[in-house]
Amino acid sequence: MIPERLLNWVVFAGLLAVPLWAIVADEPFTITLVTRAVILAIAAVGLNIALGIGGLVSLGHAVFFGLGGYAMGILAYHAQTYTSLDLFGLSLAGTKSMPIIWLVAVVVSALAAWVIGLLSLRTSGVYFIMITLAFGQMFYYFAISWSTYGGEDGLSIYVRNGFPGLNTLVPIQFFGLCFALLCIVLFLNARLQNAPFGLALNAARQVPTRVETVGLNPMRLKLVAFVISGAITGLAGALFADLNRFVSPTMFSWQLSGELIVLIIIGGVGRLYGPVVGACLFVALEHWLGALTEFWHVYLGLILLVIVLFARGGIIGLLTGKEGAHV
Amino acid sequence: MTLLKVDNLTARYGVAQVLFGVTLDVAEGEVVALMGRNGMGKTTTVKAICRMIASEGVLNFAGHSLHDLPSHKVARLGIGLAPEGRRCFRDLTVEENLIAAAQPGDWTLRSIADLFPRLGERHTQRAASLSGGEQQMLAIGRALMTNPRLLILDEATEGLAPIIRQEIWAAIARLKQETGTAILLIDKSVRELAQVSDRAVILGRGETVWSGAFADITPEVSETYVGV
Amino acid sequence: MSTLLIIEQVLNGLQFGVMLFLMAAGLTLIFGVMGLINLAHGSLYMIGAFAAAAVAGATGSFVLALAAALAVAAIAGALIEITVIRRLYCKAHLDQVLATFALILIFSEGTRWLFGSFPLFLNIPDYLSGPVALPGGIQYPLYRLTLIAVGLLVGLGLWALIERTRIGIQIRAGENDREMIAALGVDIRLLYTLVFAIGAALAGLAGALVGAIQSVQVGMGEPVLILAFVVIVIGGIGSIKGAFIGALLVGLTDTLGGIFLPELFKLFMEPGAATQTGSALASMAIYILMSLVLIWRPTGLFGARA
Amino acid sequence: MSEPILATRNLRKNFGALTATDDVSIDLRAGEIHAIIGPNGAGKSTLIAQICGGLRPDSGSVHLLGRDVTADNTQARAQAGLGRTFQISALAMEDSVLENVVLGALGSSGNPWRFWSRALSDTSLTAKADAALERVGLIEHRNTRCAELSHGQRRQLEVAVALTLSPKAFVMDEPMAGLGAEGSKLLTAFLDQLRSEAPILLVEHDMDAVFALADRISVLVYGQVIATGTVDEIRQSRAVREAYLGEEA
Amino acid sequence: ETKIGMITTLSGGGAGLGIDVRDGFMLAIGQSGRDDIEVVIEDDQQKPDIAVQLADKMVQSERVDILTGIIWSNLAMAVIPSVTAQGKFYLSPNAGPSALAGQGCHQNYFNVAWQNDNLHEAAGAYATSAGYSNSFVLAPNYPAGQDALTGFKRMFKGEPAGEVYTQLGQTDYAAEIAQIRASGADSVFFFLPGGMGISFLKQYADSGVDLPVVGPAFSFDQGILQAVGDAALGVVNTSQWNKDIDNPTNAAFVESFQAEYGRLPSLYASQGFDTANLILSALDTAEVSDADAFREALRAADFDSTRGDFKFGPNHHPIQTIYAREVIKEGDVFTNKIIGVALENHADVYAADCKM
Ligand SMILES: Nc1ncnc2c1ncn2[C@@H]1O[C@H](COP(=O)(O)OP(=O)(O)OP(=O)(O)O)[C@@H](O)[C@H]1O
Ligand SMILES: Nc1ncnc2c1ncn2[C@@H]1O[C@H](COP(=O)(O)OP(=O)(O)OP(=O)(O)O)[C@@H](O)[C@H]1O
Ligand SMILES: [Mg+2]
Ligand SMILES: [Mg+2]
Repeated sequence: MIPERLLNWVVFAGLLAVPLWAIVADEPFTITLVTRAVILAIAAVGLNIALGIGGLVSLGHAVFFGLGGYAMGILAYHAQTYTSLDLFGLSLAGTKSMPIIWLVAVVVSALAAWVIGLLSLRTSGVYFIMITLAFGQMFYYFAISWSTYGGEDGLSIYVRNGFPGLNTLVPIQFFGLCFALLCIVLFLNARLQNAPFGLALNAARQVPTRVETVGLNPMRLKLVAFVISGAITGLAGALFADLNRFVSPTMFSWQLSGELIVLIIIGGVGRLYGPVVGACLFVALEHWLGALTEFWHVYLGLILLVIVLFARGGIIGLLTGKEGAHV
Repeated sequence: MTLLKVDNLTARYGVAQVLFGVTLDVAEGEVVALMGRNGMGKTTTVKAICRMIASEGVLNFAGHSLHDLPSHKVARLGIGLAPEGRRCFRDLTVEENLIAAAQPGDWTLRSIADLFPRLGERHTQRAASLSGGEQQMLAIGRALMTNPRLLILDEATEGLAPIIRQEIWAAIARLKQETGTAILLIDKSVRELAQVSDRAVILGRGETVWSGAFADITPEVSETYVGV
Repeated sequence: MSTLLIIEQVLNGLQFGVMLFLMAAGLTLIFGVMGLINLAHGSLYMIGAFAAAAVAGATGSFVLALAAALAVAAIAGALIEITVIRRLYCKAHLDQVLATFALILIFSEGTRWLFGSFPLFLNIPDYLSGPVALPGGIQYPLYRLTLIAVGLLVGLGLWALIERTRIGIQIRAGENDREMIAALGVDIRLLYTLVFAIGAALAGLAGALVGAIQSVQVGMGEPVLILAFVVIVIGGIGSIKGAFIGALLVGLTDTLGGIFLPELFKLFMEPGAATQTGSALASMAIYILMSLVLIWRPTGLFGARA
Repeated sequence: MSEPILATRNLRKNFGALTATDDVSIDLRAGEIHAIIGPNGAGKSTLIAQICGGLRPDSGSVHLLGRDVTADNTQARAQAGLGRTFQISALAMEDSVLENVVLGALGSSGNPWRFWSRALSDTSLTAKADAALERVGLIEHRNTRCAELSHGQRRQLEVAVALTLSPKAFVMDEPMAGLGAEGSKLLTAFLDQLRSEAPILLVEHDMDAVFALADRISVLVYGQVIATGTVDEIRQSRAVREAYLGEEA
Repeated sequence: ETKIGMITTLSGGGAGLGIDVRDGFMLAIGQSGRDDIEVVIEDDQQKPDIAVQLADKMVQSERVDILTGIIWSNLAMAVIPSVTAQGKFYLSPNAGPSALAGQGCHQNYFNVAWQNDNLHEAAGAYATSAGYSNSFVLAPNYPAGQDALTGFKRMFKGEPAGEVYTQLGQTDYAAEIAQIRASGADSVFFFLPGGMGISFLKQYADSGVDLPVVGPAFSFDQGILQAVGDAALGVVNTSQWNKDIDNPTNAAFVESFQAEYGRLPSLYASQGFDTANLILSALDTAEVSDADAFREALRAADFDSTRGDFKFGPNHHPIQTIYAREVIKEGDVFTNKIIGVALENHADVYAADCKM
């Protein structure tokens, strides 16, 4: 059995080593693939704060992923067409600067998470899953029929947005940027999990009544967790859109929300590195199995089944021999 | 005749071993008290008997080795359990709780209602909204409705008003006399156990440390192993 | 818009509701009563439709096709219960989500592997096809009336099974505390396999019946899955009555929303844009309905637990 | 006599046709243990839920330190100084014993909005938590996962969490339930000391403990207080014997 | 050695179309007998982000020269602008979104199928010529659906009796059919691709409403027709191809496709086949590495198309004849028969906006 800390370092080192190898071997696509895994991992780390610690199984996190994506899409679209974005009578210019786009993505997602959380947190359990799904579907259908920004066709951005001092079109540089953000997000998550807030949130998931009787408000704890979670997933959405230089309503789809959950479960719910391991494994499977056979979904399904049935606590649980961070 | 025979029973939760050799038997029509301090393994022993957790050692009931049987078959052999912490079916009504696993026999909805009039009044109330004591009554009633040969009551009087406890002890005495049902009792009140128990088995740290006729429990034994 | 048309559309909404209920019936049992999140419900629905299409193609008999749908879906249900689902009852909802998501992948691509990538043919039998005249001069397809009848029968049967039989009580008890009901002498494993098979069979039946007026193809189960969850959650988990009323509400909202919202927007927008905006809103209508219901009553209309 | 720390005035709560608490007015004064006893289903837990804020009374009011807190929620009342233990343990089962108690300390500090520092290295929290564990005798189980505690140990932990709140008044719903004979004895002794820190409103069916501890006893039957008095008065009351005590005592 | 990357849909509900395109394409490559062409095929799962990722892979890792294969407009919009910007050639065997035909056109982007509006325009023209004056029109509420209705109305001289946008993925059309019945229309035009069309047609046939129906070929394609069955019989649909178009290339294509795959070719298969042959014809005269020459060779479109004459307009979209077909039953098999020409040598309206 491997200690979890060691395993985390191995994953971390692997994430760095693979792209470096890819440069040497001149396999730029591998870098793109790892970048994709890193971005999905950021999104899932975000979700894991709500889901893993707060017990909020949100089947609507694609909302934030999509909002982040559209924040990037819309801002870059206006910048690239030299049109202005009219918002409540305000006329704003678009931008192709990543930091600004990220900021907008985070703020917009956090706001949306606050509103959705406020409404959804009245419910719990399966009802929470379904009400978040409902919000996801609303955004999805809205995006499909919102013809200003391409409707179901989505929006294409011809050139990746810029970051001061970097050439983001070079795969390894964009990777580095995403990787740095993943590190920040993981560090944040680690601190938060062990901080008083994390402790209280963790208890609010298990026994909300107890949390109330010690004078804390479990709803507010969960809401804050949901907002933080949504904001991080929103940031990932902006990155994802930049990776593809494209946004479309599929970023809002419930399948995407589901996929984020799946990533977390594969890796290990509530584990710091669970989403990272899950995302890497999922992207790798998707890539390698797809090349093997046309009916690769069958094999993917079988592998996932084996993981749920035999790897209690996800891959990390399996490797560390500890069944649960909790659950 | 021995109905339940447990010998050198061991059990673990995950990696932590909890039972190290529990030995106890219950004869037909006998009331046996299972005693011991908190956390000594009383409930674990009961769970092992009911096959709710895996265990090793001898575990025989009415001539069958329980190790080969799944939980529900054990119950069908005639072991009725009122578990620690009640575990009523929250979303079922009182009546549904009672008939969910009922087996034909002397105990019927009517006789349960006679034993616990409060339950009788609340037939259609959801178990989750019952008071703590009412839930306890329901758990006992539910076990009785399976008309068992061996009734196991794990802290079955916890949270009951004294007057009801007295009724339950009386009912247990009646049960023993009239139907010959054997009973394995876990309860914290040594005084009350004394009223009905024939024998006692005392656990300490997962093994049987004393057993014998209830009357033979000396103050020293009681002080050492039960704490009073 | 004439009154007659409005009546007809309300009828359509109710009809769609009953159809939704039929599609959700199996899930009501598995998710609503047993408490298992079964994302593979849509796959069982698809399996039923494919089995029916295959048998109808080979024998030409619709009745045999339905029988095949029931049997194949029930067997598939029992099989996955024994091999996979059984290990999930005691686990968190999340594991159920992942495992049944994996089952969707396996079933969808497995079906495509067996039957190819093109939609299959399954049609209404002659004796049920064509419209009949209802009082008031409404022409209504006979087959849809048949669907309503079957939906109502299934609903009644389910309700009786769950609320009025001891098996129903035991299933519900198992959902509350599986270990305990077993310790009281109920073979809950067998019972759950049985119930899961029944739920699967109902899904298969719905797939076959509804498949006859829709397209039998890989992926047909996914929209059904979401709708069925919406229906059950609106009604309140564990309540058959709730699921039924939820289904009618969703059916009415969806049908009437699709028709009246564009009309409504035409009152103050130019027609083209109104149609687009109206139908955009209409496609969100059931989700808006669901969130309103849940905000108002966090455990659905008739649900008691979370 | 001093102003009561905690008081209810004419509390009434109906569940449909059933009146679970009917015009209940009781009070709790500094330094005392006031026991509430009564048959099962008499409305004791319902009363406690109204005092602590889990249930809203249909009419009547609750006063803490002379202030009307009827409109406050659970959390506000906890902050105002109410320390509660549950009839059925409500603990974070996956967390360690220490984490459960630190939660209490965190609650009494009133500020969970710290996202950066480590909760378990914050000595202001852990010192308080350890002190509470020490007092209930769980200190050697400090790092045990709560799920691995026996029933009795969980009851002790319930009390420990309430201790960390340093409340102005304790409200305890059957703290002895599930404790072994020895455990009850120890807890009884413990509560006996505790009353000097803050008075205790004690719901309990363990008559040995109640008679040993209570300064006053109120008897609740069918939602109504039928008697309030000292141990001896209650023991001798015929009505109480019929409704509750039986031949005991 | 030329490397062609094909990104198409090979799994999930839409797989039938991708498989047909692939099979048609590979048939032509096989028949060419050239062994210096490598085709890399990948499944996009009908998801735009996967398609983009695959395009990156094709360009960065596989280093293909030409890309093709995408079925759906939204995936095309995600992939094409960025690959053409990177200097690769993209030949569309199916999707033809208007954004890429007008202002967004690109010198390296060729559409071998049609501009999205074409078949709908043809349906409008056919409806007019058939004497319909108030068609009821419906399509799903997404860009392709909105384009469809716009396209139809562009060529339709009458006044629509009603205009309805359905939900994307809708399966029950009772309400729309009731509206059609009440609308007093003399005909119905619908664009409901895939399973939506199957459901609509079956339910329409069962409803007792017997107005004539017109639609683009997508709901009457060879792969789908068998699933619709009798309900489709007699429906008129518009297509730039049919298996009975009388030219030797087409006859040979139909025969060899059937021999190779054991089924009748579909519209999509013909488009895949034509795309491959276009590439082959260009390779005969130029190297891909010489982009300008190769582009000229493609633009010349000097190949034998299954549709007969084939030429590109200024925006690299086909100028072609679109036929009206009727669904018939040949023995046990449902198929289409050409009943007339809907639009002769038709070009799309966006060409004017294209500045290459
Ligand atoms: N689920 C579990 N996982 C791990 N350890 C457990 C678990 N349940 C109980 N234990 C441990 O097993 C031991 C025996 O517990 P058990 O519940 O059998 O005691 P008990 O004698 O019934 O005590 P009590 O009188 O408090 O109910 C205890 O030390 C407890 O900490
Ligand atoms: N939500 C509810 N709906 C209906 N009846 C309820 C509800 N909650 C409690 N009751 C009833 O109210 C009465 C009072 O319940 P309460 O829990 O206060 O009793 P208690 O005095 O604490 O009893 P015990 O000593 O058994 O714990 C009981 O008869 C109970 O069944
Ligand atoms: Mg115990
Ligand atoms: Mg109580």
